[in-house]
Amino acid sequence: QNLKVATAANLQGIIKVLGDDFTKKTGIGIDPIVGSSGNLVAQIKNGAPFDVFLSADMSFPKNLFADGFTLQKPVVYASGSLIICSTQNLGFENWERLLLTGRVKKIAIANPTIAPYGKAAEESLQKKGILSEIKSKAVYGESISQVNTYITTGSVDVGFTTQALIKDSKTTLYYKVIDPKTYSPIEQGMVILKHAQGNANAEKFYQYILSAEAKRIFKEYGYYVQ
Amino acid sequence: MDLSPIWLTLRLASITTLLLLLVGLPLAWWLSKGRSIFKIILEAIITMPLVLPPSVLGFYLLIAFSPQHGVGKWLLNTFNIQFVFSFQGLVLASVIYSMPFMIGPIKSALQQLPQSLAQASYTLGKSERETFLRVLLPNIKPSLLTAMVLTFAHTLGEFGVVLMIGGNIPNVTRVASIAVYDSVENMDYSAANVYSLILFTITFVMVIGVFIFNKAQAKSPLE
Amino acid sequence: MDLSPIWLTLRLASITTLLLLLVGLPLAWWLSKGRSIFKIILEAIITMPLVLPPSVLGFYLLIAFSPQHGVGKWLLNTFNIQFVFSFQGLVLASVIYSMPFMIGPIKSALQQLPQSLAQASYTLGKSERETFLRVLLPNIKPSLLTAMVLTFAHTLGEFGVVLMIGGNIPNVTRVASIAVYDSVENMDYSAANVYSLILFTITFVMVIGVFIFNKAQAKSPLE
Amino acid sequence: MISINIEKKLKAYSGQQWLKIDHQFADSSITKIYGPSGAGKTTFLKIIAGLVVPEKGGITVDGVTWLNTSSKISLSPQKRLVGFVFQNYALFPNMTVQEHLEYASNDAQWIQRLLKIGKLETLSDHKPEYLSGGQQQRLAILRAIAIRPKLLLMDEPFSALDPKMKSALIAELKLLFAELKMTVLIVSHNPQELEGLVDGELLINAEE
Amino acid sequence: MISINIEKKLKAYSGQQWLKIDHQFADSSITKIYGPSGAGKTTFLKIIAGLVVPEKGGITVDGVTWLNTSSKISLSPQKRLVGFVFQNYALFPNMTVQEHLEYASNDAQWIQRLLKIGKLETLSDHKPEYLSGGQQQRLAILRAIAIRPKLLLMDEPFSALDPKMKSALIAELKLLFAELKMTVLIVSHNPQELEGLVDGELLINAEE
Ligand SMILES: Nc1ncnc2c1ncn2[C@@H]1O[C@H](COP(=O)(O)OP(=O)(O)OP(=O)(O)O)[C@@H](O)[C@H]1O
Ligand SMILES: Nc1ncnc2c1ncn2[C@@H]1O[C@H](COP(=O)(O)OP(=O)(O)OP(=O)(O)O)[C@@H](O)[C@H]1O
Ligand code: MOO
Ligand SMILES: [Mg+2]
Ligand SMILES: [Mg+2]
Repeated sequence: QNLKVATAANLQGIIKVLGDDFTKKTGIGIDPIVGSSGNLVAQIKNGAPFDVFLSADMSFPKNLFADGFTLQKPVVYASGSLIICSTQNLGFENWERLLLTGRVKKIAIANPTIAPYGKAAEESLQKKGILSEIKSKAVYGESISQVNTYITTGSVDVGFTTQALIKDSKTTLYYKVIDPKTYSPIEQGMVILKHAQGNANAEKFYQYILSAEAKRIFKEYGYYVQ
Repeated sequence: MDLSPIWLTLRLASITTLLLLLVGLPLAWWLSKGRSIFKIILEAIITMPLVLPPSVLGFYLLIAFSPQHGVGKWLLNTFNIQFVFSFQGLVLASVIYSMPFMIGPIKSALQQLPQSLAQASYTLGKSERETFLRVLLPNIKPSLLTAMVLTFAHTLGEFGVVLMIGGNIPNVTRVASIAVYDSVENMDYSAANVYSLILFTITFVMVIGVFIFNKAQAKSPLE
Repeated sequence: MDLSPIWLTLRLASITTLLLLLVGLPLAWWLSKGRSIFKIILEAIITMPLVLPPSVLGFYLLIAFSPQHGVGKWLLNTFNIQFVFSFQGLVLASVIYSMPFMIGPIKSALQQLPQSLAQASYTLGKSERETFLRVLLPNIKPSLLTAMVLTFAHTLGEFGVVLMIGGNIPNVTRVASIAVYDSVENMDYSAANVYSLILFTITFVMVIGVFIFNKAQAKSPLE
Repeated sequence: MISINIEKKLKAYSGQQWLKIDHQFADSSITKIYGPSGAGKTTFLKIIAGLVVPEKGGITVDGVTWLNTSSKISLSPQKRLVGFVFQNYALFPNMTVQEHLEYASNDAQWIQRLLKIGKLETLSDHKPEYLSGGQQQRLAILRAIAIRPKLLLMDEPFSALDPKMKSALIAELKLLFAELKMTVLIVSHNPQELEGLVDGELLINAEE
Repeated sequence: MISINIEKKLKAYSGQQWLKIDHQFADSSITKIYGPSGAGKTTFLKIIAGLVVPEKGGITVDGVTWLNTSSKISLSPQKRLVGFVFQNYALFPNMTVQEHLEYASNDAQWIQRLLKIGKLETLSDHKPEYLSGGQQQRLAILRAIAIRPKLLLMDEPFSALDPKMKSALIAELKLLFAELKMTVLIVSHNPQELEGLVDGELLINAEE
C-alpha cells in the first residue's frame, strides 16, 4: 500500500522528484494528492485517508494539530522563495518602477487571503510603497499553480510566484528573486496525520523530508532550508 | 500515459446515466402530470444542484457524508458504506448533480404531447406505466436522447464536486477531469491535451452516433 | 459582507441567457430542420464544451485569448478588446459553455412538432422567420422555459472556467461561485453558507416563478 | 343494458350550457347519436369511456356501477375497457399499422382479419404520418375493435371515407358487431350513411 | 386559368403507384375532386400549394409559372399564397380563434364577418383544444379564406359538420367565392353535399 501524501500545489513539480528519490532509497511507494492547502485541509477534516500533509504554510497544519487530526506538532520543512517572473525580457533590475509603467498591464498575484505566496507578494509591494498604485493591474490566482499558468501562457505580463517554477517550466522565463527581507518568511509545515497511526512508513517519509538529501532537492528548486 | 482516469470516468458517466434513467424517467413523468404546488417545489429542489457552484455542492456533500459525524458516521457504522473518497460517493454526487439534465428536457417534452395519446391508450386497457413506456416515451425520443447525451457529457466533464469529495485517489476517484486539471497545474500541457482529446473524441463519436441513429428514425417529408 | 459578487453573478447569468436566446434560438431552429452531415458535426461541436472539464475549457480559452499572441493579440490591437480578466471574457466563456443547454431542449422539441403547423403557416404567406416566432416557438414554451432555466442556473453555478480566465478581480470577474470557493478555502464556512444560501434562494424563487407562470398557461382537461 | 343519467357543464359559448342525458341502451343495440356541432356529442362519449367526469349523474352497465357521482364511484378507463374511435383518430405516431393492432391485441389471426376488413393489409408497416386521411380513420376503427369491447363508441368514424369504401366497411362491421354482440354508439352527421345499420337514435342538444 | 400537368410517385401500397394529373381549371370555377381513399387527392392539393414537389410536371397560373420541374422552377408556398384547408385542420394550438384570423389578416371588419359566417363569434377566445370537432373544422376554413386567396384548396372541409350547419355555411361560402372571384378546389367524399355549389368535377385515381 502506497503512502498517501497530501501535497500543497506549489510542490506539484518537486514532489515527484522527492517521491522517486524516497522510493529508490526505501522501496516505499507514495501517491501524492495535489491540491490547494485549504482544500486538502477540508478533505482531511472530513475523513480523507491521507497519511502525511505537506502544506504551503504553517497555519493550516497548526489548525489540524489544534483540532487533533495529527500525530504531532507541525514542523517547518522548507521556506518558499518569492520571485517576480515573466515570459518577456522586461528587465527586472528595478522591478518596482517597471510595474508602474505602461509596459505592464496585468500582474498575477496569488489570492493573498488564501495563498501564502500572495500574502508575501503584497507585503513586499507594500514595503516598496506601490501596492495601491498597482492594485488596478492585479489579477488573482486561486493558488500558486494558477498564477504559474497565467505567467507561462502569457496571459499576464508579470507575476509573483515561487522560484520552483523556474525549474519546472519548459519555456524560457525571465525572473528576479525578491529580497526575502521585504516579506515575512513563507514557512511551509508538515504533519503526520491520524490516518497513519502505527504506519512506520509515514514516519520514514517524514524523516526523509527533513533529511539532508531532501534539503538538497528543495534548495535546487529554490526553497530556503535551514 | 496513465489511461485509468479515462476508464474510471467512462464507468462513472455510464453508471450515472443509467441510474438517472431509472430514477429520472418515472420522476419526469410524474412531474409532467398535473401540477400541485408540492410538485413545483420538488422540481425547484431538483433544479438546485445546477445553480450551486460544483465546489460548493461538493463541500456540502463532504460535510453531510463525513464519517466523523451524523449521517456519514451512521452509514459507516451500520452498512460500512463510505460516500466520501469512494467511487460510490462519486456516483451519488453525479446523480444529484446531473438530475436536472435528465428530468428537464423529458418533462417538458411530455407536457407538449397531446393528451389524446394517453387517453387512447387507456381505453385500450393499458396501465399508466405501459402507456408511458410504449406510447409516450417513444414519441419524445429526440428529447430523451438529448437528455441522455446532456447527462452523460455533463458527468464526463464534472470536476468541482469530484475535486471536493473525491480526494484524487488513483483508480478510485481520480477521474479524467481531475487528471487533466493536474496536468495543467503541473504545466504538463501535452498530457492535458491528450486527456482532453480522448474525452473530446469519445463524446464526439457518441454524439454523432446518437444523431445518426436519430436521423435513421427521423420523419421524412412526403417527397 | 460583500454582496457585489452576487450582483455580478446575476448580471453575468442574465446577459448570457439573453445572448444565448438570440444566438441559440435561430441555431436550434436551423439544426432542427433536416439533417445534413454538416449539421450533425456542428451539433456535436456545440455539445463539446459540456464534456470538457470547465477548468480545461478555461485553460484553452486562456491560451486562445492571451494578449501576447495570436487571436488575443489581434483583438487587443485592433479593437482594444481583451477577453482574459474582463467581464466580456466571462460572458464569452459562459455563452460557449452554456450553449448546449439552450440548444438541446429547444431543438428536440422543435423536431417533435408536427410538420403541418409550419406548412399551414407558409400557406398563409408567412415567412419562415415569422412562422418560427409566432407558431413554432409558442408551441414549445415548456421546453423553451426549461432551456432558459437550465442556461441561467448553469451560468450562476459556473466556476471552473471563471476560475481560469477571470482572475478574481472584485466587481469585474469575482463572481459568487469564486467568492464561495475562497471562503471555503479560508475555512470561513459561514460566509460560504451565506453566499450559497443567497444563490439558492434566488434560483429557488426564479424556478418556482417560472413554473407558476407555466402552470397558469398549462392546458387544463375538459373538466 | 346500459343506463346513463348525467349532467355536465359545458364551458363553451359565452353563456353556460348543460349537457343533460338520460337514456338507456339495450344490449347489442346500435344507436346513432346526432345533434348540432358543439352540442356535446364527443363529451358524452368521453364521459361513458371514463375520460371526462360529469358534475352529476351515474352510469350502470349490466348491473355494474361505472360511475356514481354521489357515492364518488368512478371506474378508470382501463376497467371500463370500451372501444373508442376518436374524432381526431389519436393514432400513435411511433407505431406502424401492424404495431397499433398488436398493441391492442395478441391474437395474430384476429389482427389479420381486421387488416383485411380495413383494407390496410398492404400498408401494415406504415406509420400514421404516411397514411392518407381515410387510411388513418380506418386504422382508428380497427384499433378500437381490436380489443373486442362489449361497448364500442365511435365518434364520426366514417367522415373521411369515400362512399364505396364506406358501404363495404359498414357491411363488414355489421357482421362483426353481431358476431361479438357489441353494443355500439355512433356519432354521425350524415343522415344516410348509417341506414340499415342502426336500430335506434339519440339526439343531443345542449340546454341553456 | 390554372394549368396543371404533373406526375408524382406514391410510395403507398406494396407496389408503386403514380399520381398523374393533366387538367385545367377555369378562373372562378369551383371543382369537386373525388376518388378512392389513398388515391392521392391530398397529395395533389399539396403539390399545387407548393408543400410537396412532384417528380415531373408543371403548374401555370394566369400565365405565371409556379412549377416547372424541367427548368427547376418552384415557387415557395408563401409566393403561391393559396388558401389551404388541411384535412386534419393543422390549427395552431397556441392561438385562440380570434388570433388565428388575426395571424392571417389585419382587417378587423373582415375577421368579424368571417367569425359570423363560421358561427364562431362566441368562441373567439377559445384555443383549438377547447373546440369541438366541427368548430375546429370551421376555424380551419375561415383561416384559409382570411387571406383572400385567388385560389382556395379545401381538403374534406365539411366532414365534421351537421347537415344544417353545413348547408348554411355552404350558402354563405358560395356568395363569398363569387364576391372574391376565387377559384376553388374541394376534395369531398360525399356525393350530395356539394350539389349546386360546384361547376366541375375531377376524379383522381392512382395508376399502377
Ligand atoms: N377541453 C374542453 N374544455 C372545455 N370546453 C370544451 C372542451 N372541448 C370542447 N369544449 C366545448 O364543449 C362543447 C361540446 O363539445 P363537444 O366536442 O362535445 O361537441 P360535439 O357535439 O362533439 O361537436 P362536433 O360535432 O362539432 O364534434 C363545445 O361547445 C366546446 O366548445
Ligand atoms: N408523407 C407521405 N409519404 C409517403 N407516402 C404517403 C405520405 N402520405 C401519404 N402517403 C401515401 O400516398 C397515398 C396518397 O395519399 P393521399 O393522402 O394523397 O390520399 P387521399 O387521396 O387524400 O386519401 P384520403 O381520401 O384517404 O384522404 C396514400 O396511399 C398514402 O399511403
Ligand atoms: O496550497 Mo498553495 O501551494 O497555497 O496553492
Ligand atoms: Mg365532436
Ligand atoms: Mg386525403
